Amino acid sequence: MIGFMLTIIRRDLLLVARQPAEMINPLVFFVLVIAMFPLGISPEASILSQVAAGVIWVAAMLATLLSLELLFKLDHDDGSLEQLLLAPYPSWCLVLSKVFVHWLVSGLPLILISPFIAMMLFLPDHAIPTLMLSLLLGTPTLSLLGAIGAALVTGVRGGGMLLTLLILPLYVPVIIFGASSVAAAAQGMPVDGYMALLAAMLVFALMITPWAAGSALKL
Amino acid sequence: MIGFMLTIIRRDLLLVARQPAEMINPLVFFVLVIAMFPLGISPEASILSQVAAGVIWVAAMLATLLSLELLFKLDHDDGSLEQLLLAPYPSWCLVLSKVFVHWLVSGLPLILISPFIAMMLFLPDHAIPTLMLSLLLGTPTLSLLGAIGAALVTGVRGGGMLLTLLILPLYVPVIIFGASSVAAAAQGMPVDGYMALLAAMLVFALMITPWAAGSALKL
Amino acid sequence: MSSSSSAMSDLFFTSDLACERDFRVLYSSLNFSVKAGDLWHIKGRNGAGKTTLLRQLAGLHSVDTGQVLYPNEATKVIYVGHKLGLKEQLTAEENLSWLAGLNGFSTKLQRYAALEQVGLSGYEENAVEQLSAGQKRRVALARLHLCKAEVWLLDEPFTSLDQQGIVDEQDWLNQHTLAGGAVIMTSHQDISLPQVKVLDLSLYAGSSLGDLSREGGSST
Amino acid sequence: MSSSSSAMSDLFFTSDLACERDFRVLYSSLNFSVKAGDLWHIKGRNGAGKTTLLRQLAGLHSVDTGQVLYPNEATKVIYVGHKLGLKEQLTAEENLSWLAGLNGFSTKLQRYAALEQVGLSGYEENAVEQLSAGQKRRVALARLHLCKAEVWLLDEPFTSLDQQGIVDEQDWLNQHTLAGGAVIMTSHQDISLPQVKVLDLSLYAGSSLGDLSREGGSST
Amino acid sequence: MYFESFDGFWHMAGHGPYVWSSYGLFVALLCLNVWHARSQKLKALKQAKAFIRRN
Amino acid sequence: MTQSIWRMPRWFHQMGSPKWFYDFGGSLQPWFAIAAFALLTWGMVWGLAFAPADYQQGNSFRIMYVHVPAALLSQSVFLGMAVAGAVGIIWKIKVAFMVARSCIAIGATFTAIALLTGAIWGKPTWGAYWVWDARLTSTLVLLFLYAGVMALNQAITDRQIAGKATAILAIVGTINIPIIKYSVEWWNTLHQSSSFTLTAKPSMPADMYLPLLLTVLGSYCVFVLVILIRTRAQILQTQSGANWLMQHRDITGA
Ligand code: HEM
Ligand SMILES: Nc1ncnc2c1ncn2[C@@H]1O[C@H](COP(=O)(O)OP(=O)(O)OP(=O)(O)O)[C@@H](O)[C@H]1O
Ligand SMILES: Nc1ncnc2c1ncn2[C@@H]1O[C@H](COP(=O)(O)OP(=O)(O)OP(=O)(O)O)[C@@H](O)[C@H]1O
Ligand SMILES: [Mg+2]
Ligand SMILES: [Mg+2]
Repeated sequence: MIGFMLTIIRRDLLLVARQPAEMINPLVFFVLVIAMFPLGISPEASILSQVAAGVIWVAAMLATLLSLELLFKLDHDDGSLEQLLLAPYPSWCLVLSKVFVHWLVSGLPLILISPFIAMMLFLPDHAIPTLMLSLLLGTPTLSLLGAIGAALVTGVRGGGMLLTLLILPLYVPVIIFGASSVAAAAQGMPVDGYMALLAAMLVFALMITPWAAGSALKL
Repeated sequence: MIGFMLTIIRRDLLLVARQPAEMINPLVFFVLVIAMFPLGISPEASILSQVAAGVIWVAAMLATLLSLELLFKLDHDDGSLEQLLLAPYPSWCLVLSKVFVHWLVSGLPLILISPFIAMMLFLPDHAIPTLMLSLLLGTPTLSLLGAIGAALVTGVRGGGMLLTLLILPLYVPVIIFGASSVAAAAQGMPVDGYMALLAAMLVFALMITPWAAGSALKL
Repeated sequence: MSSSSSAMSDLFFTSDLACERDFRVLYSSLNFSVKAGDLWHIKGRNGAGKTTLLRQLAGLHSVDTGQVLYPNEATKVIYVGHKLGLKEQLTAEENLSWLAGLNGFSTKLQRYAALEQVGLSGYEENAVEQLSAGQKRRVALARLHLCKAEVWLLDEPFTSLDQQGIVDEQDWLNQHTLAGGAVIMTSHQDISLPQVKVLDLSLYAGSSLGDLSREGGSST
Repeated sequence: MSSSSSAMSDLFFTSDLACERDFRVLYSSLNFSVKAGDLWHIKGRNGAGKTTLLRQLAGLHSVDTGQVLYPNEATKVIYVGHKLGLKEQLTAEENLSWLAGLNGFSTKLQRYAALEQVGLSGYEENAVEQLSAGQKRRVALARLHLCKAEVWLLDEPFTSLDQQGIVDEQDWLNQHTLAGGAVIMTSHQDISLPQVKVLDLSLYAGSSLGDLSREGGSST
Repeated sequence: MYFESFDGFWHMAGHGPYVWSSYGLFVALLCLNVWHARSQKLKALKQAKAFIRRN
Repeated sequence: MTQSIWRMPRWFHQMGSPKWFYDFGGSLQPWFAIAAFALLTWGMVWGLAFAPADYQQGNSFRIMYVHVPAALLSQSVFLGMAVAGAVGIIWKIKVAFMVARSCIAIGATFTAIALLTGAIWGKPTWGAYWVWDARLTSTLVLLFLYAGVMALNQAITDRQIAGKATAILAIVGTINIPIIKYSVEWWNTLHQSSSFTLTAKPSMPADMYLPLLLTVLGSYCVFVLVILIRTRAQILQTQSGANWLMQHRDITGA
């Protein structure tokens, strides 16, 4: 089982290495979308710092969501998903391995770049550790929940938009607590409660996703 | 030539009719993304009405962008793009027909629903006609410019993100003038200048896209 | 066609298997068992249901009526279908590596040897997207030499292969069955091996859904 | 193989056509002309470059060395490749409608007739995604009966067809050439028509990039 | 009857448009749903009958 | 092929048979139609014409008799959909998947009605059609959830696969509904002084709450009615050719 998961992880990392754009793309998307806001709203620090937390979280969510679309789709289209499912191991191993690589490649870079983004949007410096920690707890949840949608739309045409529809409603709590935690930190309020909630949601996603995505893949 | 374009338009509309979700999806994406902002930022009318114009325009841009991804990709994957290109007509006919259907199906519904969205974000009522007019002038430009990117990423894996990178920079002026026009209208200022600029950009896109996307497809 | 009573010596068997798509019964009352050394050639005209049957045997298509049973849970099965399951960006060798990894373990040397067997030496480090249709199929087939699976389910494995390729492949099929494996394959071309048993799907074609509820007995 | 001097009576001809992929020369100094009534069977082992050649003839793959020339600009060409160019969601009839619309005009009656000719009557209103591999290919081939094109470029058109299908198709090829059309096709199976001319790509295989700079003369 | 006149019933002291449009929506959308379901069923019934005729 | 952990009771098995459902549902259908019509007419006429106006909100209060049933049903239907889906997955009952699918359209309709009537009600009471109040927001999210299930259902052409996919999404969605509701409430109270609370008066006079009871019951009847019709339609579609159906008097016309 471990061997099976390692095989998948190795393969997916190799694929990323062969096409590094896949790794950089969500990151640049994240940065670009955020860069649109000062253009569309107003370049003033007073306004931007008010909306910063929300904008960062929404952008992170969109970047995760869009890169999730292909999580299983490419494997489905070339027939390798069939082969993965035929292997004599439970399908949740497959799901967890793929989600892990996805997060490593699309979620982690977001977290690492977030301090710079925060600066661009005039988020107070003392809120940055909270921002990073909340992203660290929140982005795996986004990847996990998103994997359910990705599994459901595998093999369906025009999946990208559909995935959004399926999954965005499920993301609502993560967005709310993620953004609120950062906003609270910016105002110098305690954030322990938020972090506990984000962690609880991560655990919840870890429990539900392997089953839901696993069974969706086998449809 | 007209016959050729009508054939394509009929085919694409038929495809949409066969899968109406494709039409509703950009719309729902638009609404969903916008609904996330109050959650992420704040539910207060005073803040929301300030960011409304920018948020609506950024969401419209994202919705257009993401639905553009598949403009030529699906045709490429099943080989029907080859057949379309082999037909004895210039490739700009193909581009214009496909962009027209795309706008009809994804741009127009956005415009029609925008008054409701504006209400939810507490945009002043008197800014709504400007919002709709600016979207009417702006979304075709977005579709046209996006088609260039869509043509370039045809046949490339993981196109969605790549497309964003290519095209977002081109969208910047549209976003700026579109959002500014609405913001100006909200403050009761004249918007003729903005509209003229948006119209000029539309003409520019109409001139450049058929050639650029047409040649990109033949690569 | 053996009855299901001799079940325990079989690699697998079907009992009253049936399939219906879009209100048309493709086949019904299909009872056949596959033993070590069998080489089944499934025939039938376009749309007869060959692909569907193979996918049911592999467990990739849901079985609603009847059963497919593998008495020994550990029986290893390889399925190579219309879609080859290769990652286009990876090289031939890397593809073999992960495909073999699904069922066990292989060394680089073994993978090179398998690729040589299918006539692809020199192409080991080429990305699969740079291979021709026939070469891709050969990569997919190389897996058969690498994983020690008892049952091979092959859907039109001769597609895109040149004539030498087809001859070679029949040789592999022969060796596999002689070594105690079993092959179930579809093809519109004839197979020139003595041990071939033909399963003609047209003999099991049903006409209406009503048939599915009947017990036993094959319809014509 | 005629020289390019008889050009004006040809439907099209190549002059010194060559192709190189990944620093390997697939073929070079390819001079052949296609006249009305010709049926060319392009042969070669897997990876020889058959698909690449057909795509060069169709104008879908860039020609860097040599030329492909259609003396008459209005010559109509149909290319059916590995990818069939069908929209899976649309029905067989709707697909034919737009495909035929690219080159002219067709009535619903004609489309039904074309589908009947390829043995798909009864499947006209089925979405293509619900058809089997062979049935899909038949839909793509139905186009040949609908559009009046002089030149047919067919890449392995027998793939997935059952035996009756292959016999039927050879019949169509025969009729098309007798009626003054031309067919250039690849296949690993033999064609049992008297007028077949074989183009064996292995005779034009170059060995190294250097060959491309040489003028004329085919290397072995 | 709570209202004195029909006019009073119609205007509901200025809240008429709100109340009537709400009730209208409720009735209209539910009827639409039942109607759609029924038409769906009639279609299926017709198809099933056609199936018998074909066989 | 996995064995169910839970044994299925006998009557359950029977209910899973399309034939049984088709016949029994058919005999129930007219009763629900009559009940729905009677209860709703009675309740709505009572609510519109006879119930007293609210001392604070005046006549706009009458919207409650359609708003509250719709809001209640929007949630019940989603729960029903998830339960049906779970039953289908656990016991592999095809009819359960069909029931789950039948829930989508009617549930989305009730949600839309709740939102629209709520928005209309908001104008005279709050002076705005929309505010980002917790309950409103979570109803909006519920509508999105329905939209997702609906879109997924449309996108998958194979009926059986669509049924299972719907079930999975409905289950995941249902588990999430309380989380969404809680988080939204929490979010809103954090930012906004609770200026707008939905007025729930426990001590309503009977004249005020009895019509509500009637419309709520009537709405449930509409729900069941639509489920019966749609599920029976799906049975007709998927069982074409089955012997029992071919000899059924609905089809032979006898
Ligand atoms: C778009 C706006 C609105 C939405 C989405 C909405 C949604 C809801 C929901 C979800 C419920 C809960 C039903 C339950 O589970 O008990 C509800 C109940 C209720 N709503 Fe609304 N509502 C809206 C506007 C309004 C307005 C403007 C009023 C009146 C001022 C109102 C008055 C009530 C009352 C009296 C109840 C029943 C009491 C209760 O169960 O708490 N609603 N609404
Ligand atoms: N995208 C590509 N990039 C580089 N080389 C390629 C590419 N596609 C094909 N080739 C190489 O070109 C050669 C010819 O390929 P082609 O598909 O034309 O062969 P073919 O004769 O059609 O073979 P088959 O009988 O297997 O279909 C092959 O050796 C292949 O490795
Ligand atoms: N997704 C689908 N939905 C409904 N029907 C389908 C679907 N796929 C295939 N069918 C139908 O099932 C039948 C059997 O298809 P299958 O692919 O098994 O045939 P096959 O014997 O493999 O044919 P071929 O020789 O052409 O490959 C066909 O008649 C086809 O129309
Ligand atoms: Mg097949
Ligand atoms: Mg080829």
